[in-house]
Amino acid sequence: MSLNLIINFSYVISAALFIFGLKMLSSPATARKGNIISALGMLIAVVMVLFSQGLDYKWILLGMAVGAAIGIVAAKRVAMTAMPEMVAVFNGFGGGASLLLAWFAYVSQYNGAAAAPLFTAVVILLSIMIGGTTFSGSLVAYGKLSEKIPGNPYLFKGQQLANITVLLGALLLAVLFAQDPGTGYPWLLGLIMIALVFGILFVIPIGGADMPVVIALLNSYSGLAACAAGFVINNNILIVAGSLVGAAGLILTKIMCKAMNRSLNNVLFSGFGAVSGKAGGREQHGEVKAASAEDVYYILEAADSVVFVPGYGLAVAQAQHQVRELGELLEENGTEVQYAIHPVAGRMPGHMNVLLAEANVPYDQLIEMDDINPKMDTVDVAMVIGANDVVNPAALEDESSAIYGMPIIEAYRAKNVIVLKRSMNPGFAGIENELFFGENTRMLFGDAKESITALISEFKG
Amino acid sequence: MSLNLIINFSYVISAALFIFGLKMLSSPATARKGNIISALGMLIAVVMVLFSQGLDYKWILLGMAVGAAIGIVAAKRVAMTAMPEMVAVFNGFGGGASLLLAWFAYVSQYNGAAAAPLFTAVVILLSIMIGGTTFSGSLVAYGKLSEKIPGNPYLFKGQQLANITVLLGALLLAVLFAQDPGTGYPWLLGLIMIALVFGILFVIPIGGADMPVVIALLNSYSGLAACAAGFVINNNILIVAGSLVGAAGLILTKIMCKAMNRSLNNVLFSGFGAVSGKAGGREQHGEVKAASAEDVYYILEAADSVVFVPGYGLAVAQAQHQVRELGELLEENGTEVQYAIHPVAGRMPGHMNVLLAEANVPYDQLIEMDDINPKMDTVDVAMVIGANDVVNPAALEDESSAIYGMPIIEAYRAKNVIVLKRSMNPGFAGIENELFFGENTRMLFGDAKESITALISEFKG
Amino acid sequence: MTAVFLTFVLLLSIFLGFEVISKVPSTLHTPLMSGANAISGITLVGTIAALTTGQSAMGIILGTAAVCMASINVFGGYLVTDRMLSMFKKREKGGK
Amino acid sequence: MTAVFLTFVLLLSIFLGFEVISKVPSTLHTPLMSGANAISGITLVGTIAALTTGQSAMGIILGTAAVCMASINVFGGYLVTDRMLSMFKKREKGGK
Ligand SMILES: NC(=O)c1ccc[n+]([C@@H]2O[C@H](COP(=O)([O-])OP(=O)(O)OC[C@H]3O[C@@H](n4cnc5c(N)ncnc54)[C@H](OP(=O)(O)O)[C@@H]3O)[C@@H](O)[C@H]2O)c1
Ligand SMILES: NC(=O)c1ccc[n+]([C@@H]2O[C@H](COP(=O)([O-])OP(=O)(O)OC[C@H]3O[C@@H](n4cnc5c(N)ncnc54)[C@H](OP(=O)(O)O)[C@@H]3O)[C@@H](O)[C@H]2O)c1
Repeated sequence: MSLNLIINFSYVISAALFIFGLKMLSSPATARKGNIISALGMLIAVVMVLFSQGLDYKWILLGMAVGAAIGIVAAKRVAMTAMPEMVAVFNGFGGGASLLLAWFAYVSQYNGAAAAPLFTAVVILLSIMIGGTTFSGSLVAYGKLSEKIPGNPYLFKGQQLANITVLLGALLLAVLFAQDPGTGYPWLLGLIMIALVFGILFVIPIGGADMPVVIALLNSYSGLAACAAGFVINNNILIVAGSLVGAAGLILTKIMCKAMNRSLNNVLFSGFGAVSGKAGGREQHGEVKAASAEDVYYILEAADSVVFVPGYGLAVAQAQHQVRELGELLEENGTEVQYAIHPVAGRMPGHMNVLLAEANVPYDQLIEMDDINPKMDTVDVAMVIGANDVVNPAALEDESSAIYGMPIIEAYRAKNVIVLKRSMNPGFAGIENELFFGENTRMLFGDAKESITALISEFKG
Repeated sequence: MSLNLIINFSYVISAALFIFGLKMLSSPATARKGNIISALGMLIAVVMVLFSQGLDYKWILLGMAVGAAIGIVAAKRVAMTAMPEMVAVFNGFGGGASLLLAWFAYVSQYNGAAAAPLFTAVVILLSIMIGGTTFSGSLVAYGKLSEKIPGNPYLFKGQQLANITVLLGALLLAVLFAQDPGTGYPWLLGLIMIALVFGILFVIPIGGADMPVVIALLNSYSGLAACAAGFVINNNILIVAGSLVGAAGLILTKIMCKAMNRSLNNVLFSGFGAVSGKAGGREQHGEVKAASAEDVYYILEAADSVVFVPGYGLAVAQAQHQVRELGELLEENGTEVQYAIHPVAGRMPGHMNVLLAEANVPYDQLIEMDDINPKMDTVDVAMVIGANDVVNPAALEDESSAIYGMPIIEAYRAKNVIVLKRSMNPGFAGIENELFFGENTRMLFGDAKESITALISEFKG
Repeated sequence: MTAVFLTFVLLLSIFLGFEVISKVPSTLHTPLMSGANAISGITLVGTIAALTTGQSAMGIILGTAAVCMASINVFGGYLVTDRMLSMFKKREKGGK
Repeated sequence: MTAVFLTFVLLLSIFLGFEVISKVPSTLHTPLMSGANAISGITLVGTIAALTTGQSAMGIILGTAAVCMASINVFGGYLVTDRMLSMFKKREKGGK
């Protein structure tokens, strides 16, 4: 059996490990082991391919060393809260690698050569187009998530037109290239540009908070790009792993849309929240009752049970450690403390779980939405920390609301509601929240971290 | 795109339909549609392959016409109770076809030819070996199920030795053949013989009642044989469909073993029930109380609730229509009538469901084991019709029993138990049943159909 | 290289077979078995493709017999499965 | 014919991807996404295989850049996923 064949058969093992890994990743009990198994599959494939003949090791090792260093440092340094943008960047590099691989294969094999078969031309075009879109799209997603560029959905007149023009341009260049790939290098370069532009156009109109869905979708694309690159260089494992990720990403996208009660179309094209103001609905607000830290202290001090409802503001303020401390003080005071976690609180799925876990909040204090709601009437104080949409009763009552139909944490049913936020500004969905005007609601304005620190000193003082 | 390529791409569609079909077959609500979808996949593949160039249509159509006629007539004629053996025969023919295909491919392409590659030689050997084993094994299974040959597990001294000898012989012939496939026809013929003998040796020691498991396993083999045959003639769809069935069959085998609370090894090699007598355990029987049809009539007449517990004897006696009639008479008499269905009652999974459905027993009267057991104490009469092992309390109490650990229908807890069987002979597992000696048990000896007919005339007369 | 592709196909089919079949209720074991069995009659397609003109007498006999056997498996298998499953449906209609 | 094989592989992988991922709890979406993303760094294997000796300067630049990017994806991706999942584990230990 030739060396090449052995290497290829080892890819079969890698593929099996990837499948097992993905399978285990989708259940909480086995997820971490699954990731390790999948990494093992990758290790086997990489080690085996290094045995191929005629490799130019110095460049390969240089590239790997630099890449590994960057990847490892970035992964170790990144704050837990910045995970989503990190994933976006890594994903973009995956797409970029597929683009570069196809480009490289073209330069080294087909540029100026007699004639590449049409099939090869097509797969080169595909991996450049998909890879490029993934690359620039992911970087825009990164920018939006890390607030390096404004996170608002950015819709402009004639957007559809611009998209169509760009795609037609891409098609034109692709046809020109496929006529005679050997001499078509300029067209290819043009196509690379267009792919990058298209990635930007694709993601820029989507709101920052929808980015998790976009990343899942781009993740699926990066799989497909790897798959196309596999066709370019006739490599099995790229095709298997790529299409596996492509399918998994697509389904994950679907599942995430479902969890947010939206359609993919709506996520991609509606610029959710861009047109906020009008979504408000009824205007019969009551009066907002602001409270001082001292007022809130007295309420908390007298409470038998307190439920914290964290939201995106907790992540912004990085107040998780303070919250845990406050929780402990309350418990010392004989109060029962629980955390009510909404599945889409924050800006990525599991955001709150990860944050609070980082601050060592015990697992059994984190209660899921469906478990806390029935008990809400008996809760003395619901303390809403930087959450907004996930406690907005409009989702239950107001059919005209943009978030109508989303299940919420029914904080408004608690005996007292305390809301920590900086202003009366709306949250992600850009709509008013009647909870803030409720009879039993007090607003504690200010950055969540500062407010809670103030509460802590009240307790200690 | 060449014709050949179009045909091959149509196979991709067939494969997708097979997958969908199998998926739907595994849930009761969609099973029938799933079978039709899978048949559609087969139709597409068969129609497309008929467009291939250079086919010898007259023989193809002759073979198909004869085969289709036999298959259709057999499938239409077979009694519902004979389904398992029918499935066994069809399965055998699938294996036989793979054997013949490999044989045919050898005769037409490689016999006397310069040299077949080793790979081809190996796959020819594999499809002949697996296909032949499937063929003869399935026919033995058929014989056992239809009682054309004795259903008892048939264990003889030196069985293992015989098996090993046969397999070594096969290996020897295979090596001789692979040396020079072109001139190795005699070895191949020898191997065909050995494959057929091995199939018989493989199945003959297994008891008739374990046949469903064996058929599932042979089903998996027939898939693998098709897969190997696909390698012989380089045909994709054979490989995909074959390995799909191979995997599905294997898992089905595992699931069935689990439902019977046995290991596959135990099923294949232990000759379960062959060594019956000694499995009996404790000998402190009470007294058997036989009853006449008239006695039983009075008990039934006075009962408010009756639960029928059907078993293999119902199928043997073909008494399902009479049982339904008796049930209706009881209902007219104001008695509540239910049927308690054990998952492995009878000789194939779902055996009782199919039988009673044939007799038009309403679906909502069929109660599953887990639902009826909690109510058993309140049942006036449990009427056991040709069931034995599935109501044997030894499975709950007697750790030394061969069926210990199998969940049973706890008929012994009913206020009165009436058992319809022909004798005191044991059932499939070959062990005594203390239920028959119970305080509250009456035996109504005789063929179930005759006994129930007698009861019906008591009710009518 | 074909062998590598086929091994991938095998691997993926096996995983898929596992995912698709796991957790079937025991009532469905017999029809599922019979339905899967009908799929394994796919050999029919292979035999048809192989039965080209210009075979020896022995070849014709073997090929025709193979087509015949595979056809029995396909036609009989699908039909018998359908008959069983139609019974299963009847049950549900038979309710109150 | 290779195209046919690859289409089969694609088809089977897609089905498998679907079967494997369906019904994940939303808490796991982010790590699962990140883990799948790391797998798509498989391009690394392709770029290594393609980066043979005797490339033009442009080829070396592109190839090395591709290896570098893919490595970032692979190393960073698996590590970040593991970090996230280690958090998830800690939670359970954090109980009473
Ligand atoms: N989790 C996911 O996977 C995911 C993915 C995509 C979209 N989404 C969407 O994101 C939303 C999540 O809801 P949410 O209730 O968690 O967040 P939200 O509705 O976006 O509200 C966050 C609130 O936090 C406040 N805030 C921000 N910084 C703060 C600080 N430093 N201190 C105190 N308060 C601060 C803001 O009010 P001020 O500005 O007045 O302070 C804002 O109203 C949902 O609409 C969901 O559909 C979630
Ligand atoms: N369902 C499956 O898929 C499957 C597969 C493999 C094995 N099995 C095994 O098969 C057994 C099934 O248990 P079971 O209780 O249904 O059957 P069983 O234990 O085999 O008992 C059947 C009883 O029916 C009686 N009988 C036979 N013909 C009769 C007739 N014409 N009229 C009246 N009675 C008749 C027999 O007693 P007489 O001879 O005294 O009449 C016998 O005791 C279990 O051990 C199970 O593990 C089931």
